[in-house]
Amino acid sequence: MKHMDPNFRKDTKTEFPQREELKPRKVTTPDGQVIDIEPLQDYFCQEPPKVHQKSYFKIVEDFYNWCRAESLWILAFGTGCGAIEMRPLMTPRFDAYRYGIQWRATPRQANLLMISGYLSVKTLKRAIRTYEQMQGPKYVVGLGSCTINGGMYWDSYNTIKKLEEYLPVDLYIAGCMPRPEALLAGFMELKKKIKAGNAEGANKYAEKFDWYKANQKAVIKDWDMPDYNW
Amino acid sequence: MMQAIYDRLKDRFQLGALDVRSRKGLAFVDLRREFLRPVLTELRDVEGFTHLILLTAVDWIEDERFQLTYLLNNRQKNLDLGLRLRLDRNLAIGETIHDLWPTAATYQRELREMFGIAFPGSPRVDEEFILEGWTDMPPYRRDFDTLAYSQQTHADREGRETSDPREFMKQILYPKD
Amino acid sequence: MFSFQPDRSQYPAPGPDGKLEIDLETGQYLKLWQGPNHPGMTGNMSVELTVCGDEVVEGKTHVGYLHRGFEKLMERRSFIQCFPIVCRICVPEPDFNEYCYAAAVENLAGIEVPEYANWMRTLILEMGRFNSYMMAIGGMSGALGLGVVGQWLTYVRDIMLDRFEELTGARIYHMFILPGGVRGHLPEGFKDRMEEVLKTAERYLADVDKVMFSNAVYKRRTKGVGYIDPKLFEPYGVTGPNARAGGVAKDVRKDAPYLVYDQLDFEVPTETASDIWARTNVRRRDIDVSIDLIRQILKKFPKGGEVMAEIPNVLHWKIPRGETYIKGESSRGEYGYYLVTDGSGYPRRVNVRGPSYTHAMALLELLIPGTNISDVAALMVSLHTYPPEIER
Amino acid sequence: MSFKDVLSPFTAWKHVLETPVTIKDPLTREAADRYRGFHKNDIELCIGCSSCEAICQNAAIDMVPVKDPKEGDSGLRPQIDYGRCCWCALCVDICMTGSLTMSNEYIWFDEDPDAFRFIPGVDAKSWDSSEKGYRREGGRRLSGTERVEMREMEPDLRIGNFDEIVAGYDRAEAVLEADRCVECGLCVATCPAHMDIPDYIKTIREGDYEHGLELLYNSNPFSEVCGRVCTHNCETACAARHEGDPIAIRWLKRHITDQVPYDRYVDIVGKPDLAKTGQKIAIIGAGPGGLTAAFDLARMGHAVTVYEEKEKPGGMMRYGIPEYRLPYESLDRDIGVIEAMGVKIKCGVRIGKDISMEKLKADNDAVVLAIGLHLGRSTRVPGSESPDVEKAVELLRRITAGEEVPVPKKVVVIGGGNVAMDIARSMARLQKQRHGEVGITVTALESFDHFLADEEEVVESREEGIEILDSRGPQEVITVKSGKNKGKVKGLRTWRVDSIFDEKGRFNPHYDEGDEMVHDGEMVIEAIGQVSDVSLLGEKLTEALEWNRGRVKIDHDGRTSEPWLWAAGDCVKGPDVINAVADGHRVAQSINQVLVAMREAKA
Amino acid sequence: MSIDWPRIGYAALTLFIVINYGMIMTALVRKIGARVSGRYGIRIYQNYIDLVKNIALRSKITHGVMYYLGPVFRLTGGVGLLLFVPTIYGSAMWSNFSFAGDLVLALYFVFFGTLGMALGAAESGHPYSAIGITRGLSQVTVAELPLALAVFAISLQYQTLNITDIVAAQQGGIFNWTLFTNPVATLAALFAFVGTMMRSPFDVVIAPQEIPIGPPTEYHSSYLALMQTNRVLFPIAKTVIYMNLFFGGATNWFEFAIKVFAIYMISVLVGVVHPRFRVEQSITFFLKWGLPVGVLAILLV
Repeated sequence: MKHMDPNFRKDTKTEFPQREELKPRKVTTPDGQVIDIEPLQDYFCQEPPKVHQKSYFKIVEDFYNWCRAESLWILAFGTGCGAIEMRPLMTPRFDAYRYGIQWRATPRQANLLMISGYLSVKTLKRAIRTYEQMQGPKYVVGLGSCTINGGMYWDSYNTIKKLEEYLPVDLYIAGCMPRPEALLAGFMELKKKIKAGNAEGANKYAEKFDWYKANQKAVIKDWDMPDYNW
Repeated sequence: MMQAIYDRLKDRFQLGALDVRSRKGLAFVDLRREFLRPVLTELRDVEGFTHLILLTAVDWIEDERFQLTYLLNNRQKNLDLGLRLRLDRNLAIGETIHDLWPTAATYQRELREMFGIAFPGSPRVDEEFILEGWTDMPPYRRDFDTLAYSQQTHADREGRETSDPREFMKQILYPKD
Repeated sequence: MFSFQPDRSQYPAPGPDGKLEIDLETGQYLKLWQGPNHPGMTGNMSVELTVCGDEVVEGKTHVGYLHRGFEKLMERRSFIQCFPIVCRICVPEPDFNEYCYAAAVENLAGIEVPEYANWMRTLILEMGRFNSYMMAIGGMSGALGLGVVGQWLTYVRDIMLDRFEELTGARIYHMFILPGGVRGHLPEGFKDRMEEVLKTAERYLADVDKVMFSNAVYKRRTKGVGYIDPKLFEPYGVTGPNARAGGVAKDVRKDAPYLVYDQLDFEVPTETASDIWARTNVRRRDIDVSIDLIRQILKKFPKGGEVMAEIPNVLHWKIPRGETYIKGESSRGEYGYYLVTDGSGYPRRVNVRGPSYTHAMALLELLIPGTNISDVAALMVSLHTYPPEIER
Repeated sequence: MSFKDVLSPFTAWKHVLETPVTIKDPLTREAADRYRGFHKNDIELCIGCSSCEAICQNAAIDMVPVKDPKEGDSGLRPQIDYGRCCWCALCVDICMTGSLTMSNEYIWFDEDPDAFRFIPGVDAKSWDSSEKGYRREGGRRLSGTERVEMREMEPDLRIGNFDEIVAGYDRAEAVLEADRCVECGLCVATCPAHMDIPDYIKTIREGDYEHGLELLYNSNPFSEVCGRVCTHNCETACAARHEGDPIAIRWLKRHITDQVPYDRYVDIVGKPDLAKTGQKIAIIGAGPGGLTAAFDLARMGHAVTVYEEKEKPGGMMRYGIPEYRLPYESLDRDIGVIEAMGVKIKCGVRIGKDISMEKLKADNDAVVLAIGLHLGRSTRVPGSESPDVEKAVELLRRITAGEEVPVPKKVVVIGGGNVAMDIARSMARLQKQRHGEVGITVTALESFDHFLADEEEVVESREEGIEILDSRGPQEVITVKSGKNKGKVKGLRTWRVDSIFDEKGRFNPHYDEGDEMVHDGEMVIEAIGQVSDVSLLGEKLTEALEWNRGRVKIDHDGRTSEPWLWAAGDCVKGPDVINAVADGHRVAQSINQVLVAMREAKA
Repeated sequence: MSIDWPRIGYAALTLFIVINYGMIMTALVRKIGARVSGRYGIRIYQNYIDLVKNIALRSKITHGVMYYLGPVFRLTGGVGLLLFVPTIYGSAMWSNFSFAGDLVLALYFVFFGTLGMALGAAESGHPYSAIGITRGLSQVTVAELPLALAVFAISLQYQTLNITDIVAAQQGGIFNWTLFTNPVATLAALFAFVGTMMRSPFDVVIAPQEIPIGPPTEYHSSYLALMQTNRVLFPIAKTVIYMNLFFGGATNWFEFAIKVFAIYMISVLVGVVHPRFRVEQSITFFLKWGLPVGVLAILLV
């Protein structure tokens, strides 16, 4: 392994300029009206996420949690290598459907975000957006070395190292890539956690929202979305 | 076969020596900048090198230059020919060949982003390609240290420490030395 | 009788440079992002579509979601340390990276690989090709909503992965072909178990032929769609099955035999229609070739022998200054490694030439305008591109 | 599109009646035999050489200290971070001992990202007992296993003379051998002088011999000598030893000294351009310990004088080691470099006789006692007082000095150490010259399993026609009881040794009296150890000094109980060149500190 | 008008029975589909858990009134469809609000849900929803054409617009079913049936690979729960109409269960083994095959 250049300093001064089309501007409509357009705010929500209370009755919450655990809808977003082991998971050999695990194509309906391996900065932005679009309670599972401590791309300029700095992670599964069996074992663990009422990632995200945002913005220079952006 | 092609072109375009060291059917040759387009055109239209395999750069930082490698393939005769072009590293402006091979535009976009080599006139060459919101120097340049950048951007997980057996043993065996 | 050809006259005429003037504020156009979290994508990439009605008038591919900077990372890893990392460049068919990288290093270091290792490498590459095609055809059927074929073929791929696991010790990233040779011998009884897998595969493929390839709806969806003019193959660097579907019978395995391909007997399947149907069909027929090749290889496999050539101590392995380009025929086309060394213990530069690079960028952008939005996914899958090898 | 195309898809429905191919219980499914799962480490076998750490391209491995390390390893064990690992198993392939392996377990999840770290073999895991998992096939492939053969003179060519036996590596051989080094550095700590072994081996690979020589002289002014006769403790610690031959560190060191022309030595070693301190140091004995101290002290700017009793400097290196192992000119070259540093060597001066200790003390700021072990020990078995019973060191000295020594046709040597081999082989050469044939028997107390002499010495001795017997305890030197030759030695009677030490570890040999042998010989040479000649100290000083089992007691820095007197080398540490060199460094360092303090006190 | 409380009670009970039946049956159908793939598939009670899970979601967002009303309309469509046709023939209890002109109302309800959905999904602002809606509307419209023609044909045949009367006319043996008395109309209706069950090859509206996932893209939590309920209710309500019109209706719950399942399976049989048509291909298909058969049915009557 080559040695690190001790004199190298990352450029911390240059700011990434905001895209032209995202800047607020005035537009004249065909009927002559002049309107203000703020692209960043027009399509998105500005309100930060809220901490949601559990049900008042414990028995109800327990029942809900049981249902949540037994109905895990995974978002079909393969962020990295790990996506390749998702397909065996949902097909005849491993058939995760029988454990109540299903695919969803849209983040709105999914409640489990699998970060399947390394996250490049570009994907991290999409993953954050996707996570924020999901509805709570929602869970994040990090797959493989890359999400734990950078994995094999520990020295890459374009991948993150610690996933929990950016998203509230409920469970990590070791492997490179974790096999489908390991994933299933992980899901069983996640189910246990949900049933016990410990999978409160969405609330954690809301509570430490500022911390998460600061971390996210520290690596994503081109932050072309509002802070909260479902 | 490669030699014959080389002999036909050598004098007209003042080519450098033919480098055939690596493997059969593959040769590299140095090329002067003003002959890039004529040589590529000739190779494509006359010599049957119709396939642009790749276009990439090598950063010879110690020589203050970039090497652009145009790798062409003659599918009929199964020959691969690499053309090496020197660029001044401080004035890295290449010549676009997207009109010869449209696919070169993609390669040139990548070179623009990753090495900071400009290709004026190449379509969408200044658009972001792979990176997003990149503000540092082009990352494939040799003086960009990816580990240093990574450590200054994403901290390592704490609690890891390693010992060098050489030093550690001395400490244990000869604590006073 | 009833055909719904899009009426182009209602769209604005292209400008002098052949490009459409697209003004989103007219409301005539809609901008759509297909991906990155979109089930119709072949991975983590996206296509920015501008649609007018159901027709796409412009498509731009966006990549970089999977960029890890391999070529940079390899510059600071020693020659042996690059070996585990290269396979990650292409997830569904990692072995090509291992082979091309190993061959490039051997080429520059002047290492002769033992015969046994060459056979083993060929076997692994063919198994990988088989798997890759399984993904491609499964993906193709999935993109058109025929989930059941995808399910079967993933199962077949899975049992092939079991063989991979048995042989190499890993499911996805095999890391078995390392510079100098391979890591081990065939396990006991491997041939029989492989034969079982091939038989199962053939049974399922027969079903796939009935359900998918002679399916009226499937034919309607794919025939004549996504046509690539064979004239475009060379300017756009189209290789592999995509070119073979247009009648160009070029295959590195045949044209410049590497490993032991010159000792194997096979034909390169071609089609002429150059549309989605033809491309998928070429792949389907190539699976048969792969199965046959695996059988041939196992039949002719050497009884025993060295798996590794003598290589220097890898911890300080230096390779003299030089450059080379090693290519092979992957399931998607010509796959190549351009390796430059400078006499140190680290590669000076590695450039990975993946076929997806040309297919998914310039070519896809050329093909998308004019297609129906429902066909974009099918078109992408039919090009059989793997995003991680585009951006590396 | 035909009617068939409409119908044939429905054939898929036949699968509805088949049993699903799903794995019923995927969580307990075992991975393949070769599967690369989580790591295991045989903690007993592991030596903590950190090759795994060096090859890991993910920086997934840390070497961490463990409790109770065993003898001879670094005390470190690899800790694996599964936040980095990619299961490529290069660490398994490179592992020098084969201790690191992989299980075929693969399930590990946790909600705490910091949990994915463990020390295989130390932190108990469920897969520790797993039999299956990745093993490298065959031997180690990623670094060589076999030592490059050292070219030697053939036995029949070398036996008749005292020419140097080994030829030394040429460049290609040396590079090949140097290439095997994994730069773990276990040898560095094992080497008493802590030579930067991996670093100078690296200079061989890179062809930068001058830098290599510089590195050698940084820690050892007797590199030529050590390149030939060093006891190479380093090679016993070498990581490569576990699954192959250890690196030929000694020969590589010699290779560096061979490659650099001698006239470049002083330039490379460099004479530090220091102001003279004006402080004076006397060193008694021009052996490796004394000269090393002299070398260091001279380079620190002190005026150093070395007093040597014998005619030439070198001590035991000259008078104890035969020429076929260490040519005198090599020694002279090393000493030449030392002298070039400004060290004055006065030969033929015996302290206590020519100059008194008191005077030395008065004239100098510090005195170093490095008198070596020049007196042989006796077995004191019956008959050992006979004039035909010689002591090995004495005999060796006489051979070196060119004195005439008796060379009978049959000689018996008592002892199993390197000195025994040296005298045996020297005598063998003389016998060959004188009588044309070799007749030497070596009787050693130790068994071959625990032999003291180097293996190659034993092998070479045998090649030269010397008979070596192990586990023989000398009982009596048989002399001729009557007749013309009365009193002359005619052989040695030995018993077989059952054990040498008692259960408390004290020397207390037990013999099997039934197994008796008589070895014929007209001369018996005792090579069972040496002692110092401390008579030069004088009575007063001898009493003032503290002693430890017959040797001057010193602290870690080599200081005796007298503040002006240091002691170094064989006379305090036992016979070993490299130990003496290490001692020399330590003493020099310590003296310098004291002298600097003195200077500062004055100023 | 007096409120007929028992009738409302029975209607509610019908609804309850049908929803539960649908929950189980759709899960069973999915399991059958999974078998074709070679796997076990979801658990038979999975639909219930999913439903509760969605209701139990803590956060929800809304895009406006229509966004909220979309699923409500859709469910209303399903409920209305079910409640205005006789579920069990000859039973006063399970005939619900069947009346003289119920056939027309039923056809209206078939569209009603889609329209409501269109409004709601359009409000959600997601471009994929919009695309899905345009596709959905055009496809459903064309796909229902053969049904309309078939219904027209059989209302001519039986000279009534009352479903109960149509069922009554089919009693007395299997060969009295419209299936046998008017196979062409049945065939035309089956085109429509397969075309509107949101299964391949006519599911491009919700195709995940193309427009993930069409109209419901933005729907989640309780909204989605409403839609899920509708998704089990609506197809069964539709199947009930087909059962009544063409397959002789059901005289008891057991017969109901069997027949609905069998008819439902027709779309599954086709759906599992086919890829999907593009929207204009579906339209072409219905115009080319469905419409002529429908016209033929009328002509034959």
